[in-house]
Amino acid sequence: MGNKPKAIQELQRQTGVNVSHCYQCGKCTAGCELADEMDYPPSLLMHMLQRGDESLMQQLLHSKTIWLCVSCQNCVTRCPMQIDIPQIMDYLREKSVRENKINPESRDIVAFHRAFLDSVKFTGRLYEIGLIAGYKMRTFHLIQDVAMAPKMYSRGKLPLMPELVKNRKHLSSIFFKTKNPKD
Amino acid sequence: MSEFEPKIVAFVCNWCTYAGADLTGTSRMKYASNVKIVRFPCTGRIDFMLLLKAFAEGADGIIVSGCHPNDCHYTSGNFHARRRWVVFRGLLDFMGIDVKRIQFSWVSAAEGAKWAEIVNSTVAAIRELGPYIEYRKAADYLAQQEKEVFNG
Amino acid sequence: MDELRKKATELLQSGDVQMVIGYEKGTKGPRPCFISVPEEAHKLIFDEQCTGNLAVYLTHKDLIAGQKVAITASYFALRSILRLFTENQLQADRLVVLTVSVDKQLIVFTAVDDIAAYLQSAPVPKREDDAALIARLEAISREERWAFWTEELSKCFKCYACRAACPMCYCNKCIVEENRPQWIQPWASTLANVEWHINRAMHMTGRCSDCGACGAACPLGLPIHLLTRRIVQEVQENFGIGANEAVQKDNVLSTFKPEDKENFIR
Amino acid sequence: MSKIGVFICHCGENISATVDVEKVAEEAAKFDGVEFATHYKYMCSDPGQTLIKNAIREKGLTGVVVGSCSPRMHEPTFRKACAEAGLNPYMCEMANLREHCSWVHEKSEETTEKAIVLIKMLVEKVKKNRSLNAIKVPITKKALVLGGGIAGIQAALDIANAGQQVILVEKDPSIGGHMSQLSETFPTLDCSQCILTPRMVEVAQHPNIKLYNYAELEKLEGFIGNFKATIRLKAKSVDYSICTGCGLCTTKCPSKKIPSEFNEGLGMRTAIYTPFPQAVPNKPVIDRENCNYYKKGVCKICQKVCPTGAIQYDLPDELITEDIGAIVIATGFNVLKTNFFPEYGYGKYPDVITGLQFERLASASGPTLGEIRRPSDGKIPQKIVFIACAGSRDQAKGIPYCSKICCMYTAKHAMLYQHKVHGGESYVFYMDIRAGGKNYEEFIRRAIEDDGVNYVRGRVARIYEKDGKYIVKGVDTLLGSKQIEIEADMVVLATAGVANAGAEELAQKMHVSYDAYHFFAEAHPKLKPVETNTAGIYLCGACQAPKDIPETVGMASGAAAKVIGLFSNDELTREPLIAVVNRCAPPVFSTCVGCFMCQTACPYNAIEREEIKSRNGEVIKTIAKVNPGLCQGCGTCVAFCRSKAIDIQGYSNEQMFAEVMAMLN
Amino acid sequence: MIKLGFYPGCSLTGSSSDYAESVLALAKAFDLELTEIPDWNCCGATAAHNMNKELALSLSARILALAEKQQMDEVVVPCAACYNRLSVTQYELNKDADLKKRICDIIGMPINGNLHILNVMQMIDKYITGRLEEKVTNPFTRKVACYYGCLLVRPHDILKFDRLEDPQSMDVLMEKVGAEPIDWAFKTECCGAGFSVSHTDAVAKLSGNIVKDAADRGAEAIIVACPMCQSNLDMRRAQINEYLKKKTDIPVIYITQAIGLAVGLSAKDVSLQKLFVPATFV
Repeated sequence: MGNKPKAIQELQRQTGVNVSHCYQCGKCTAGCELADEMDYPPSLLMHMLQRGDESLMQQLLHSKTIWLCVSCQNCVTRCPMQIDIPQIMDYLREKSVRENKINPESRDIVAFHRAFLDSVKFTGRLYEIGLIAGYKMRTFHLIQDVAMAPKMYSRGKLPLMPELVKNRKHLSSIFFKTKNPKD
Repeated sequence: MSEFEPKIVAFVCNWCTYAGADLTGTSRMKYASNVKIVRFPCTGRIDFMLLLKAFAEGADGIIVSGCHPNDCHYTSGNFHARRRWVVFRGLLDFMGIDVKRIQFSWVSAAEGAKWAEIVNSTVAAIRELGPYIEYRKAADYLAQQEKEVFNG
Repeated sequence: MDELRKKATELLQSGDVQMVIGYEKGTKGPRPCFISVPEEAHKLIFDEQCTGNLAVYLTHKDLIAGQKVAITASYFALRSILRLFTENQLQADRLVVLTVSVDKQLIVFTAVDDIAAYLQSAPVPKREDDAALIARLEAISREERWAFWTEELSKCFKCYACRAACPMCYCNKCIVEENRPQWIQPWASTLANVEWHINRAMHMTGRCSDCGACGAACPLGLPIHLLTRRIVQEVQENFGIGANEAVQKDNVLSTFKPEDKENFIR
Repeated sequence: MSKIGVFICHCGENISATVDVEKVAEEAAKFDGVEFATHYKYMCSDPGQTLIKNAIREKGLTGVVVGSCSPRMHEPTFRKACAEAGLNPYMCEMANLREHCSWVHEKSEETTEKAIVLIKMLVEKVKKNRSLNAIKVPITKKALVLGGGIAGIQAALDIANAGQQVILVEKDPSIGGHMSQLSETFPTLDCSQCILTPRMVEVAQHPNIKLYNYAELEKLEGFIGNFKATIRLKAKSVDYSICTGCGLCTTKCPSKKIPSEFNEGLGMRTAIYTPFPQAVPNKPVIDRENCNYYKKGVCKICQKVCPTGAIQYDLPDELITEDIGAIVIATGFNVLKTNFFPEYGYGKYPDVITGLQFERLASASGPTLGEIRRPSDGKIPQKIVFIACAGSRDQAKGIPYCSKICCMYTAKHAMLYQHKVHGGESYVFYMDIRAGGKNYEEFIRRAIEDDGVNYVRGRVARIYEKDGKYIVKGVDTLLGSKQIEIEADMVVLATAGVANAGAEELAQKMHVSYDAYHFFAEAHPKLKPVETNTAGIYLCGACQAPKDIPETVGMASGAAAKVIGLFSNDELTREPLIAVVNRCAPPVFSTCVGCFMCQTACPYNAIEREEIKSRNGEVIKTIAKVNPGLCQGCGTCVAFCRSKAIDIQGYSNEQMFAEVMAMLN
Repeated sequence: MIKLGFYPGCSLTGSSSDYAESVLALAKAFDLELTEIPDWNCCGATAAHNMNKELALSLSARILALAEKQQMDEVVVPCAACYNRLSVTQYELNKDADLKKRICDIIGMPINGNLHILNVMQMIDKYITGRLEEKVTNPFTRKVACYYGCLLVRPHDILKFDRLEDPQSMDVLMEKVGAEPIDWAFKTECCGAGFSVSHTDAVAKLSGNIVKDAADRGAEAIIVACPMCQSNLDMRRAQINEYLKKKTDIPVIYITQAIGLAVGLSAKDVSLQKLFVPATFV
């Protein structure tokens, strides 16, 4: 670990993943559901981390890849070196948020995550109408899925009132204590 | 206490652990230099008196290591040794001698990494326990007697 | 008891043996006696006071001097005798072993195996006081145990009465006399004493009859017999070999089972 | 008063880089009894040894301590040097300053300190050393070769041709091993059977070779030059002394649906069978698991049809013992089966096969007579995918090592496919191409350049079946990690080479060590590749690690040479590092009290009874006596003997005691 | 009456109420009593661990702590996502004492980390299988494609549930209730999960491939055990059909619904009417 770039050392400390373990067999990419949409498929991402220079790290923080990863674990499940790529993705996403480097094209995804968490923050549970509303406010996809809502409602799949956690103080304290500066 | 560097004696068999320790070397793995190895043909050869002597002469910890069961170069030396250690440990503990200071292990010729791990963990453990003066006190008394005898 | 005396007289008269090793009345309790003429056989006694382990005399070459002998053996002495047979130190045709059972029956053993059988059937004499002391030592902390033993053993002045009293200590050169190398310093001092007693105990593994003669013989009354006792326990607990069994086996430490305990080995 | 010489080796930089060798020598010179201490770049080199020899002569040294590498490496070297200078070789000891010091610690005061102490320990030890003379033991000039594959065959023939007796033990009904299963061999593409079969026949006919097929080693006792091997001859149910090998029984046997091991399950065999037409010996055995008679108690057809009445159902296993002087282990390896691979369908896809299965398809003697056809439907695959490193270099699957042979045979497979299926399309997914070897790289290039095999750099994530095709989801890492999907008709996995099942058990039977993957361990990775660390037992071929044929054959001849060398002497000199019972003046004679408990402790029954008699012949005392031929010097008796009557030369109580004292004071 | 802890998770109180209802109905039919963890909160799902690991752990940790507080030994978690988050959280906390301490401080509650977290299959396996076959009155005689999704079986060395690829546990259960599970290729391929709303095209594509393979191989229903999978494969069918350029009408049924029906519960009991793509054959 000694002579590796700071950023990579940090990554290893946080995730426990030693990027040098990767020997670029590409099995992760081969099995990745969304690799073809990614700007840097998993194995390429690993190699960029191995090269370790700052500009490559920046490219990754700005990448779509990190937001396209669905954490389905195909990669780590099959990786011959048992490299926990999803962990790395989580780490890079968090770093990207903290450093305000979210790829414009991925704003929707991030927006959804934020809306989701807000909903949880305020109600303690996911309140789907709230979520969708929140998401739309953030993305201005105002008409998206309007067709679906009635269907869901008619099937009792869309309660109009949120279910609330009684001890919401507790939750907000959790959110407060774990607050991510840039969030 | 953090300054304290324990003296550790390792009694190992020639065929497994000594070779294993050689492998540690050839693979350039690092471990604490507190440990010095005494080479025996087999764990079966290791006389319990040597362990007592080691403590008396200033060892703070002892490692006894040989071939895994069934792997003994001499078929069964390690099995005999194992029985000897069972009884010996029981007796020492009954007499209040600190058996935590004796680490028994099986390290094969292929387990260079395990040897490094055993050494380092033992060194750490003994560092925790501190120097084994308790036992040597009795020894110092012996040393004095010697002087008296020699100086007539 | 009369039976015993009768038998002894017989043996001596018939010349089956030239000496009977037994107990006689002493000022404080029974003491060993060596009877070589029938007329003296009446001195012989045998009761539960007779605990001293007479087997120790069987390996005294000067005393036995090639004679055929008979011995009145206590329970523990019988164990020792068995062991001495296992270790090739006795010849069945030159020894008559007698004992008196709890129900006061004289028993004359005709074969070594009978001794083993008898030991299985007869009750093992209890020694609660020792058990209690061992329990107490196990209860206290290791440091306290060390303090206890160093305190006790610092008193030992290496008179080797313990060794002399033990039927198993028949080596013609004891480790304490070994000087190449000098394993144990000859003079009495705490550590040398500790080392000596550890050796004594270890050398008894699987051989000790647990008679306690060593402790009884100690002029300072040090509880050194607890050490051998502990060994007997260790063997029982770890290898499932009882004292009666052990004395007949080759040797607990020269044999093994692949599945022996090793939870303390990494 | 001893005069010890201390010689510190730099080992180039290996020691001097972290240990201050000058200082060590300097300090050593101050130890009492040390007459002379120096250091030199390479002690093991010729000038280094001369340095020692001269010192011995000029300074009249009584003992030598060499501080260098592990004694397991050079003890013989330096002891020999001493002997040449007239010093008893056993007055020379080595301190392990390299493996146990300079290589495992950083450069520092402490490290040098430790080195000094290590030297001191050995100086004190050597002071207590005694001059010893090598022991001579007779050699049984008969070799046991375990395994009848190409390795075993080569070793057996070499030894036999040198005029020595050989016993060849093969667990299967026929010798030949994996090589007999192969089609063509790289890099020459000559037919495996064609080059192997003559050798197999030679073995069968060789006057110096006794072949036990369908047999296994049961038990091994003794030591170099004097082993006693118990061999289990598994019941063949056929009396070979009468059987003519006409094969009638095998044609008439009703249970015909048993997957043939020889064809890797791609073909069937009968219950009474010879594994393949060219089998040696070419006589059948009955596989009792699958024989109707043994299962149901009825049938006996083979017995009825046998013209010579050779079938005997009640023949039991037979145990025979042989006196053996040396052993060659050539038990070979195996390859993973497809069911080892979750992502490739757990072996549920019939047309996803192993490389060894492909060999059978490509082999003229195989189930398809050499045509490449799908096991499932016999169709000729138009598109085929080869996957290298299937299991190999895969930590997650517990096989981090490279199986070495796959790159080459995969190229060969692709080549054969292209030769046999015109217009066929072949892909090879690889991670690296490892083609080190004479004409190997050229061979790979031929596959790519002349035969148009598509090499794709990347691993395959998964395979699944869809409409009779196999969807191979791979990647091309050289196209910026681009996914590629191939609809293949057949997939061949170059599955990892692994140790044979039971290798560990066999190793324990013979007390040779083995590595973490249960391959047998050589005595030294570089300088003793065919020795095990048990004297008299050698190894060759893929039982030590995956290997190709030339390497295996070379190693086999190497092992054979060792055996022949050993047999070239009538007796063998053994290190005198053995136990002895002390003797002393009457009336004691020995401190041994004759309890003979040591007898039960000795693993080699080396302890005998010795009667000390008076002049008029009566027994005064019976004491233990160690048979120097049998004692292997483990020293268990020494630690066990309470009266210290037994001691072991070279590791005596005094020596060990001195070492410990020196370390701590 | 066997009492078990119960963590419905958010979707089961909303978009996947049918799952909740069928789970409870089934449990009732086999007299298991499922007690909700009082005042439970959202596990944080993908959003949390994508954005903020500490938050993700804390949210799940609170749930674990609450359950432990109720002396619950086993908790049934029908939602694969929640099941995954809770299991992973407990594993990570047990693995790293310092982390555990940090998280416990954040949520201000202690955690032992010895909770048994059961997914639906495990619940059925442990408390129902024995009595399942005899109870089957209305065998579910259909060709089904059992779809596990990614979260149910991965990471394998943490969840230790079923096998790495081509899992079997659902297939085995469905066989028991008379169904004919097909061997197909997309059992554990991801459906797009969290992207349901934010990246619908991806979902359409991934789920599309899944639906297509199941349909192509003649499955009459896709059996699931995860609300996200269900909503993606079911509610997103419009987009899926668009992507596939053909109308697929294969229903996506919760395993609890299928088994419920088989043991004689009514379509209503298991809320079958709530499917977007109706199970016409029932």
